[in-house]
Amino acid sequence: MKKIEAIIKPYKLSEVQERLNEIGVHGMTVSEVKGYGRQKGHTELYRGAEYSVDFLPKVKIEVVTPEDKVETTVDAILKGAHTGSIGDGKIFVMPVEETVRIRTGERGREAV
Amino acid sequence: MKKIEAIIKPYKLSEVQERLNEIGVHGMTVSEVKGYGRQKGHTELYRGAEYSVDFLPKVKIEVVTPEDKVETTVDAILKGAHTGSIGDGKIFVMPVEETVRIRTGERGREAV
Amino acid sequence: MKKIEAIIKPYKLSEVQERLNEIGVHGMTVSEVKGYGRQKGHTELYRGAEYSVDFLPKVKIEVVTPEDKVETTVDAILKGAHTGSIGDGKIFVMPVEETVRIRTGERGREAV
Amino acid sequence: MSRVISRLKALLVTLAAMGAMAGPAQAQEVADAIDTGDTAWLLVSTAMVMLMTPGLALFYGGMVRRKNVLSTAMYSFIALGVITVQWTLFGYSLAFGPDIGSVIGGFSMFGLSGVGGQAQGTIPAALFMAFQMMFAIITVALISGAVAERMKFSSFVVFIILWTTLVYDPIAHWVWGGGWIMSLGALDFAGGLVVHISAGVAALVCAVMLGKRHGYPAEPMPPHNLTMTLLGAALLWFGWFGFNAGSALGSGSLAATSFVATQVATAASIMGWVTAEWLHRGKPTALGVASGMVSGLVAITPAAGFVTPLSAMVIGAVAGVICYAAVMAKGRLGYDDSLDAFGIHGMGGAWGAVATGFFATVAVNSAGADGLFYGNPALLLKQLTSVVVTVLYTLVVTYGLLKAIDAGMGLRVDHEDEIMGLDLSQHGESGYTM
Amino acid sequence: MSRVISRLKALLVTLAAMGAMAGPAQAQEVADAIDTGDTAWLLVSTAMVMLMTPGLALFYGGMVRRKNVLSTAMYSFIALGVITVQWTLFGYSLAFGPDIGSVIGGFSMFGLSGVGGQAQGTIPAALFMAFQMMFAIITVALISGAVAERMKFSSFVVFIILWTTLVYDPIAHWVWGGGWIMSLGALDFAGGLVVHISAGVAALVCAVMLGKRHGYPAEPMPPHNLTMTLLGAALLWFGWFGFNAGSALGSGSLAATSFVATQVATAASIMGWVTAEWLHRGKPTALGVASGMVSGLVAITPAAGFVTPLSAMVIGAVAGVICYAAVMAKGRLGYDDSLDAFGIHGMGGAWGAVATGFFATVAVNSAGADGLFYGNPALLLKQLTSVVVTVLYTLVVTYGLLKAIDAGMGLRVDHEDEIMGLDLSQHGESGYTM
Amino acid sequence: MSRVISRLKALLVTLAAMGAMAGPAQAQEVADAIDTGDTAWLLVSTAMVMLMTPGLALFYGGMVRRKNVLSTAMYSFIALGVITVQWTLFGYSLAFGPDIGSVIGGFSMFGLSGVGGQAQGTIPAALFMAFQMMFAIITVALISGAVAERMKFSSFVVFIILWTTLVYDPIAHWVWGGGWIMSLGALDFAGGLVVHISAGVAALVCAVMLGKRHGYPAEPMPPHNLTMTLLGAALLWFGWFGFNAGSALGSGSLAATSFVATQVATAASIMGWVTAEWLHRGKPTALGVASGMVSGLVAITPAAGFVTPLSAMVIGAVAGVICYAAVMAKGRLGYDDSLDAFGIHGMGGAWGAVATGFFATVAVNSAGADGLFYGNPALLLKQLTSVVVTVLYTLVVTYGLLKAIDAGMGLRVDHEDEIMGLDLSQHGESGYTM
Ligand SMILES: Nc1ncnc2c1ncn2[C@@H]1O[C@H](COP(=O)(O)OP(=O)(O)O)[C@@H](O)[C@H]1O
Ligand SMILES: Nc1ncnc2c1ncn2[C@@H]1O[C@H](COP(=O)(O)OP(=O)(O)O)[C@@H](O)[C@H]1O
Ligand SMILES: Nc1ncnc2c1ncn2[C@@H]1O[C@H](COP(=O)(O)OP(=O)(O)O)[C@@H](O)[C@H]1O
Repeated sequence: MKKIEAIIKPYKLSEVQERLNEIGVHGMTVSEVKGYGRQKGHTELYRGAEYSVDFLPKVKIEVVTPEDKVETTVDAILKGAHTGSIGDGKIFVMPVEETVRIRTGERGREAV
Repeated sequence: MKKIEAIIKPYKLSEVQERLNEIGVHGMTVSEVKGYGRQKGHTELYRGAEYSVDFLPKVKIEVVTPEDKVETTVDAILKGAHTGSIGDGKIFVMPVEETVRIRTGERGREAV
Repeated sequence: MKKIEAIIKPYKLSEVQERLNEIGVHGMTVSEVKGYGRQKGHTELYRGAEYSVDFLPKVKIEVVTPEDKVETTVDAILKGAHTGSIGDGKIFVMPVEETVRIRTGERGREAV
Repeated sequence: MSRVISRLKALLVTLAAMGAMAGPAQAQEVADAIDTGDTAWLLVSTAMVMLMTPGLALFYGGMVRRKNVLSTAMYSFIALGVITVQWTLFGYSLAFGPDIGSVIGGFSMFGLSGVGGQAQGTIPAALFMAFQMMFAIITVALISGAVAERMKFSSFVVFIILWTTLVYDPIAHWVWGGGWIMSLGALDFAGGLVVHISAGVAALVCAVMLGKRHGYPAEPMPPHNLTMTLLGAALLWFGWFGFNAGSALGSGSLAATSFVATQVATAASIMGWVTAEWLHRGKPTALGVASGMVSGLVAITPAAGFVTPLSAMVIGAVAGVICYAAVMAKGRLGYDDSLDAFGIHGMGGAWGAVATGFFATVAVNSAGADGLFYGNPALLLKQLTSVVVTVLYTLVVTYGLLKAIDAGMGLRVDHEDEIMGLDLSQHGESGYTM
Repeated sequence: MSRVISRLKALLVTLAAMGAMAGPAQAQEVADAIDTGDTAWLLVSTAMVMLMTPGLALFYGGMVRRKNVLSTAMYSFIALGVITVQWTLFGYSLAFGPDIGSVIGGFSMFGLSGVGGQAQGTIPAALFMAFQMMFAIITVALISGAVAERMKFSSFVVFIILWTTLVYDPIAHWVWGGGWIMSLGALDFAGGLVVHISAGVAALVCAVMLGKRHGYPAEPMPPHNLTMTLLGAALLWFGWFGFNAGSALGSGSLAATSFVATQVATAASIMGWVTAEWLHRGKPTALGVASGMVSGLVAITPAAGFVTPLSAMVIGAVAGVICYAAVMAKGRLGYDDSLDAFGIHGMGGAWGAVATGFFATVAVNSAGADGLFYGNPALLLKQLTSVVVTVLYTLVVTYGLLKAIDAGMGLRVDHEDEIMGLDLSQHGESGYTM
Repeated sequence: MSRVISRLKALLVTLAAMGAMAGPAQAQEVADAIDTGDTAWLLVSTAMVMLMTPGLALFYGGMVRRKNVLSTAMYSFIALGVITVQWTLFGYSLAFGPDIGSVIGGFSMFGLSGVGGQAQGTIPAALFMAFQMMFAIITVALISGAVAERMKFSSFVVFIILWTTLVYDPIAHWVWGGGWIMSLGALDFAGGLVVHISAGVAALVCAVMLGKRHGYPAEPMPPHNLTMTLLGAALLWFGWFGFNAGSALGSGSLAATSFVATQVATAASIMGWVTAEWLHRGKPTALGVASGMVSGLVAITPAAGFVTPLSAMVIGAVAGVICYAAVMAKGRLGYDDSLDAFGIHGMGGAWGAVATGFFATVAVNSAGADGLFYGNPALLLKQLTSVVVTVLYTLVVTYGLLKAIDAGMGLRVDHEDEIMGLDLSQHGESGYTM
């Protein structure tokens, strides 16, 4: 099993979700994160003092999936999240050694 | 070393924490996430417009632990988080190659 | 490629960020988490009822980086996050099998 | 009490006029003419008391868990809708209509018939009605503190309609509308009995009959937003000037002295509560300040128009300590009054009603009476009688009502819905989408 | 309407005085002397109406997405700055200066020249001016509900200066300043036409001309903080007592009956809206309570001083249902009025203006008129005429203004800036840094 | 100033009465009889000024970091408790008791002895006392802006008791209670000297003596919740109408013109601040609107009852720019006045006091004086004198007090506690549990 982590622009989440649904991925976990990278941040002003904010709001998606579905999953995310402008984000693929469904105790492929 | 990631129902956190304490796990990192899966979401109403909210609040627990404690840890989480109804969540086990305690610089088993 | 995850004290974030910049790491993802460990929590009082809060606010930093930069990255985080008092946090290193930049589709080293 | 006077005065004038064979119209002119200043103060007071109910919604809303913030506020907001309609249709008539047997008003002022712009005392009758309306509204909203996080919204709506009709309206009649407590001569300046004791006791009955919130007390249920609670408490304080000083039913000396008593007692109660918790738990808290504030406001309510500033200070300081102790005791007694509606309104109101029996003095308000400390033990007895009867009546009727509603439609939300939170399950909304 | 009376009265007295060869100074004394009670109520009312604009900022601010909360509030807050200056310099003069051709006041009171502490009716002239100022401010702030989350701040500032000058000031003059609608005899107690219909229609034009928010309606845009919206609604309600009952321009019977009508209609409208959505969608919501509240307040505004409490109850209940339906219809009509400024203020205001033609009765206010239900169809016709002309005039001028501003400086923020949120892009700030 | 008049008037009447051998009782009747309208306005004003302190708690609370929101609010809320008690026991007596050597009142009105419902001017004495009480409360709360995020709660409590007694009470006596500044003839309508300059200067001393917050200025410390700050600013504005127009001590022309001056100056100051930052930094901000608002309110405070609307506009606009500049300068001067209590209240108050010397005119208030622009340079000199002495006195005594408290119990929380946040470390609470 593999875990695919994608860091994307927040407003692209629903599009990515749709794309994943299309290819039969019906489970994922999402969280709000802050990203720092080439995309430059912005400046905030409070009583004339300028603060530069480097961290931008991003959404992290985690999908655990069997090896044979990794490529289609990565592709789906790529299609859903792509805008072509800086800050579109990253996809990382990582090994998962065991998966368990808490409700049933099922393991491996059955669990996700 | 392994990292055990569990996605559970939020109100089960304290029970899981207790179970983990019982088996001697005294360190973990927790975060709020949104989950999407078989458990169906709910509908929200704002001025008569219906929004279906698919993402449900979940809690993610991360425990890094030596290999020999993985099974007991997974079991403890299973016991603490299980309700038997859809949406109980998942447990994933992943390899960790190095661990460091920032305060002391200790590495490996000593670090967690 | 490796993913370096660090759990640190929140107010140390900007220092860690600087240290990472110094060694040429210009991308990372950050999130707010709650940590449970040796550092003891605090007690809250609401109408005379005491609640003990075990989970402390921490910040999680994730940096994906090529193998040859892992050690310098870990060192940079260590320097930036170290205070010497309990609760300074942990660094974990994990394998990453694939990385993709969503904007360009670049993979591997080019992607981060 | 000031109401007692103005009514008595009107009566006397009428009798005198009749004795002198003067036409009633002329007597009316003497007794009742609108004063623009009195009316201005009552217009504002009425608006201020209205604002207390949203203030309460915030005060309570901040104290619950995030998932229940809207449902908690909704109990108060719906009271503004429902009770206004009840009061307009028949509630006012029941409470303030011509007396029937010292027990209740009739239906003769149904739909506010005859309640228009004409003078009643020195203010328009319609304004007196509106001022009283706001009291009825906030009373049922106060009860919601005990049922928060688990009572069905629909059942709450049914409950408050019945409770206002069967508990509030009669008690208001007894105390202010010409009923037996008024005849007895017990003092309740702005609603210690009518509002706080009745609401507090009803809250206790609700808490016991609904049972504990799921997870209570094992699971911590800290307030989700104390800044909201502080804001709500501040709006309550602001509005309470209208509540207490507006109960003078005019602008002048009595309004001013009631205002001062309100301010001093509230401040002293903050100090009382905060000192108690500082000594007891080692830290003064913001929730303690807010709670002490409300405790003091409650306790001074029955007394505001009858006591000196220094007496108000004592009443307030003691209120802060008593209510703190009452809230502490809850843990040991084992019921789950989610937001301490009984501990604060029931206990604070009872203390205030009794304290009036000690501290009242005709030096402050010649239309009042002297209390025990001014050499008159009789008043204390009257105060105690009125408290005991109010407690018992409220207890019995509230219990009966809840039993009936429980049988008919259930009181509590489903277990699943409670865990999900009442905002989503009852109202299909989330308080925050951050 | 009460203004009509006081002005007519002043006129009559002056004429009578002239006829009697008495000096105008003496006549003035009879007609105009400051009453401290009336002044007290108007001072408070003016402050309360001021508070409505920040209340609106919260009401609206809670309904947008988190990234736009400050920019949404800023539309209201900047109106407090900009319109106060406009009104002081020339706006008041245009609206209430000596009439020119039944259409507009002149510039003779530029810079408030001659508007000082002297009596106008029974209150200081400066106070009447300030009370009216608050109406002008909130009217433009209401419009912002339609442009939220996408209109450029600078363009909004320019727009409100021009719109107040070219739309609000003339309509205020027509209805209250001695213009043709006043002469016609149509009734608008506190601003159904002047405030709500004009703002509602302008909002519709803005929504259509700005176009939809990016992502609307596919992307869900739920309110980010409904507790803020509830608080804002509560402040609106509180302030509205000043708005409506203050429009009696004095403290007394008329203020009291307007106050009661306001309270009853608002409560009934809450019940109307909530019942509608409960039946239609299965759940009563907190946003529904807040929306019903504002709908009722809007609808009773033109009628408050002319109707009985039971009529107010009907007007309110119907308002809740009508506004709910109007908001539902928006989806099908396809424009994006972000926060339903048209659905609530336009529709609610129109219903209120028409309802006045049905329910008004001289039994409540002898200076008013009887409506259709009291046997006088003429009033209804006048009401309809005034509504139609106000709608058309507002429509045309608002359209022209927006076209011009669009050509000159653009109406909408850049696409990128809209996605990032207006708080950051327009103001360089975040609402929350939690 | 209006106080000066009413007191002088009372004095003159008494003298005249004595000269004519008329009984003092009769003279009293002429000078002092309660007016219900005046009393109504002062009742409301007092409640509104009370509300300013919670408003300030929100204004300040929104500007700090999340971990310090409650502790920041607590400084204000505890002032409501502590200073009310101080004022009731002896503070009022010190400030307004019979004059001793033009410097201080005595202890003769200890515990409000003799301060009851009897008339003082046209309002009850107890009400005048309560109105003044609210000023004493908010003054110390204002100072907390400079100490936020690091001062020990217990030390703050001790500090405000001493500071009110040794700084506020004397200055209030000098200016309003019959002391030397009153005799001098300097004008301070509603507290430019007494409230804002004294609080602003004390804030500066506190900021310097406490030292910078840990991490300042390297670490960014953006406001955690600007919607809370906006709400707080709005409540301040609302309450300030009571503060300024209530200082007329009655309802009528003077209250109305003060009200208008307050509104116009505030709006102009918003425009001043926002324009300055728009030109200087490229963007108009919500915090700028809130800050400009308060700056204008501060600056018009001493002048409100003496200037025309157009003068108020100039005073406000300049205040916005001056305070913006003062806040900018802080960075260069190197002290850490967390929330700019000095930059806004000290500088704004000083500007207002001086501006009164330029813009005051007897055309607006015959009991005032003409300023420089109306041909009278003497007033400006008096204003400057009063400012300089107030600044110096406050500086010296505040410094001494802080030194003493620092020696006795320390001023600042531990380093660890500061990092953890004062909410947890001082009060054991979290503002939000989301
Ligand atoms: N080395 C990295 N490790 C982890 N996350 C990264 C890394 N580099 C970038 N990111 C994440 O990806 C986001 C986008 O990266 P950025 O460099 O701004 O643009 P792009 O995706 O176009 O290369 C960042 O905001 C950050 O969240
Ligand atoms: N493939 C997946 N990858 C990552 N997280 C998943 C995946 N499938 C489910 N989850 C997480 O597990 C939670 C529970 O899953 P769900 O399918 O609703 O019920 P169950 O756990 O009973 O199978 C989801 O809300 C989501 O957070
Ligand atoms: N076994 C673990 N797995 C995951 N996270 C851990 C583990 N142990 C500790 N942590 C994280 O590290 C933080 C610091 O750990 P703690 O034991 O308090 O102090 P120290 O870092 O000095 O050992 C914790 O708050 C928690 O977030």
